[in-house]
Amino acid sequence: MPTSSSQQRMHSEYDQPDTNPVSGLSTNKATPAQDMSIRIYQTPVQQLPHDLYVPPQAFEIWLEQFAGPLDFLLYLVKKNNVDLTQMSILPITEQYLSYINELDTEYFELAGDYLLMASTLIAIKSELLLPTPAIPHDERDPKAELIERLEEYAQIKTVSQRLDNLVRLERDVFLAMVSMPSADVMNAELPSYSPTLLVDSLLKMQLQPDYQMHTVKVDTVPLADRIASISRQLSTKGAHSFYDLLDKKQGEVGIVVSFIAVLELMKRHLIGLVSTHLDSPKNTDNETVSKHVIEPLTLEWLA
Amino acid sequence: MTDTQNPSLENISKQIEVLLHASETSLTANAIKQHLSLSTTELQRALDVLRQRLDTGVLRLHETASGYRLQIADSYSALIQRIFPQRQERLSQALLETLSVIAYKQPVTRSDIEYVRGVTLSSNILRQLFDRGWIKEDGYKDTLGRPAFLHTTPQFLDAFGMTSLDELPPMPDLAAIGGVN
Amino acid sequence: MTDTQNPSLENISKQIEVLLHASETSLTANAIKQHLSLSTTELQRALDVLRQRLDTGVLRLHETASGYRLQIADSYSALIQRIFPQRQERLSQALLETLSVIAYKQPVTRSDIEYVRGVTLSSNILRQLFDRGWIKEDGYKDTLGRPAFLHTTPQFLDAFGMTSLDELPPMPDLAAIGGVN
Repeated sequence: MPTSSSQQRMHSEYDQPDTNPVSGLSTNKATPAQDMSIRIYQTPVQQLPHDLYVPPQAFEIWLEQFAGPLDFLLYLVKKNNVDLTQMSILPITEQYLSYINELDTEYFELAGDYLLMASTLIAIKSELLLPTPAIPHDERDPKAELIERLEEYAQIKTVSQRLDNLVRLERDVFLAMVSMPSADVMNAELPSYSPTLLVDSLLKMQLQPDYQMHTVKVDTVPLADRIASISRQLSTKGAHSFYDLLDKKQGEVGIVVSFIAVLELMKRHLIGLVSTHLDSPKNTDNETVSKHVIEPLTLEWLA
Repeated sequence: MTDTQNPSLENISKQIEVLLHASETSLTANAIKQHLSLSTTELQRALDVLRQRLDTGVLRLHETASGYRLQIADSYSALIQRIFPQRQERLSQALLETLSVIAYKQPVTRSDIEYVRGVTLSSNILRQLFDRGWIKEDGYKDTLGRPAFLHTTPQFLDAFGMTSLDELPPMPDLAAIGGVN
Repeated sequence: MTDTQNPSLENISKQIEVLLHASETSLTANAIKQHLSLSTTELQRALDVLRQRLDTGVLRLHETASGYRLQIADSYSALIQRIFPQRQERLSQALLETLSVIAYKQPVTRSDIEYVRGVTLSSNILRQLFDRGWIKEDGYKDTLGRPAFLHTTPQFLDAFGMTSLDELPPMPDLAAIGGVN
């Protein structure tokens, strides 16, 4: 979800009634585009630079042209033939903002990173426009910081092109592929596989946890496996208690990983808790109730 | 070094060797003839030259119903088994995902798979699936480039202990997920 | 057919050829020596024999950062690109930039990459890099959330024809970028 952070920022800053950051701006039809742009940009833009004008429908293509807001800024710098180290930031900022201002609300979701950059530029711009009470030395100068970032990005962009010019395997040279000896010779009986491997691999593919999550040592009980297995059980066999979903062989680590898997699936609104109070006559059975101090939670598939 | 009496035939045999090394699928005689603009006689003679040259090494030209491919001579199977015992049994996650997409969504094209997985499909994975006989090409999608449709085969069902595609485990509905990339 | 003066060396060279074909990754000299119980001299002489035999065909023995592999001779790349265009893997600018940040600034965290590129990192890009085995996680940054450090792998060097990170194309200095045009 590349844009959620910038969207959330705007929601909180401008006190939008929409409480669901995931649903995004594009689905919030109640917000007229005009309204939106006024909220974000205090300064109305008088005119677009001629060489930059692109019809709004082409924004999707435009967004694909640049690898991000820094790439676009760099393009503006080049267009204006400015020396990066001596760059005057104000005209570039003006151009950038006027351009971003044209973004149709439809593309806001794509443009999150650009909007984030726009807010940085607005901050720099307002600072430049204000009469300057000399900036205390211990504070970072946002303009210098931006130029530094642009320089660093320009370096990376250049080396990425150089990297692409190297002779590369599977583009410029190719590995030889051969087949193994006949299967009947290699193995009298081929191993047979369980069809659940297939469904689990698809679930793992679609539900893989963020690469950022490193709660548990990777190898003992892989989180992705647990997520896949719990999804399969709940979606095909109806509601289960958490205890039922555990793979008892996996021990304590398995319980922890399963719990994280359940949280991950709940976060994605794929599973939910069954409200046991309303419809579970089983619980009138005194024996079961007394065994559990806390009522066991039952989970169900929602998707 | 050896017989240079017909350098052009030698060259054709090398080009055929290259195609067989580079192709994800077995290549039919017709495909080879078409790719290299050969007559049937030229093809047969070049294949003979290729067979002779391969004989000094470890690869063999193998002909199956679906065409020609290069494969390691059977006499080396014990060596491979000893050194890479897992080679036959372990299926990588990437291979399983690719296979699953084909199994559940067939017929699919290569780019359908790439779209679903969000990752470029490596030739090596397709080659392994073709080699195991689990997938086959059948028919073409009527779009630009006429990409081939991929399907699973009866051998795929055998390997996974199923008698028909109906026995594939039911796929939970993931369409409703917001966070899926 | 050719020199049978040392059949055992010839056999060893064939076994090496089989291992290189059967292995999913490049094989180091040490791995080959260990698998086939060879001395360093035997290995070197067998590799020479192998190189000679391959020369009559279309494959070449290539030494990379992570060991030996068999690849199709460069002179046939154009033929492959023409006939199997789908084997030519293209990398997006976003992927190349991400890879460059990791390669030149390693170890880096996800958010380091986002800062340098000014763009939220899509999990698809990281996934492709992990899938290709070009990057790995190793160690954690000691800040909130303990984000993992990303590094490039020997396979990354292999894929780009380098034997060490010292061979990365040089970074332009700022002066050169300054006059951006």
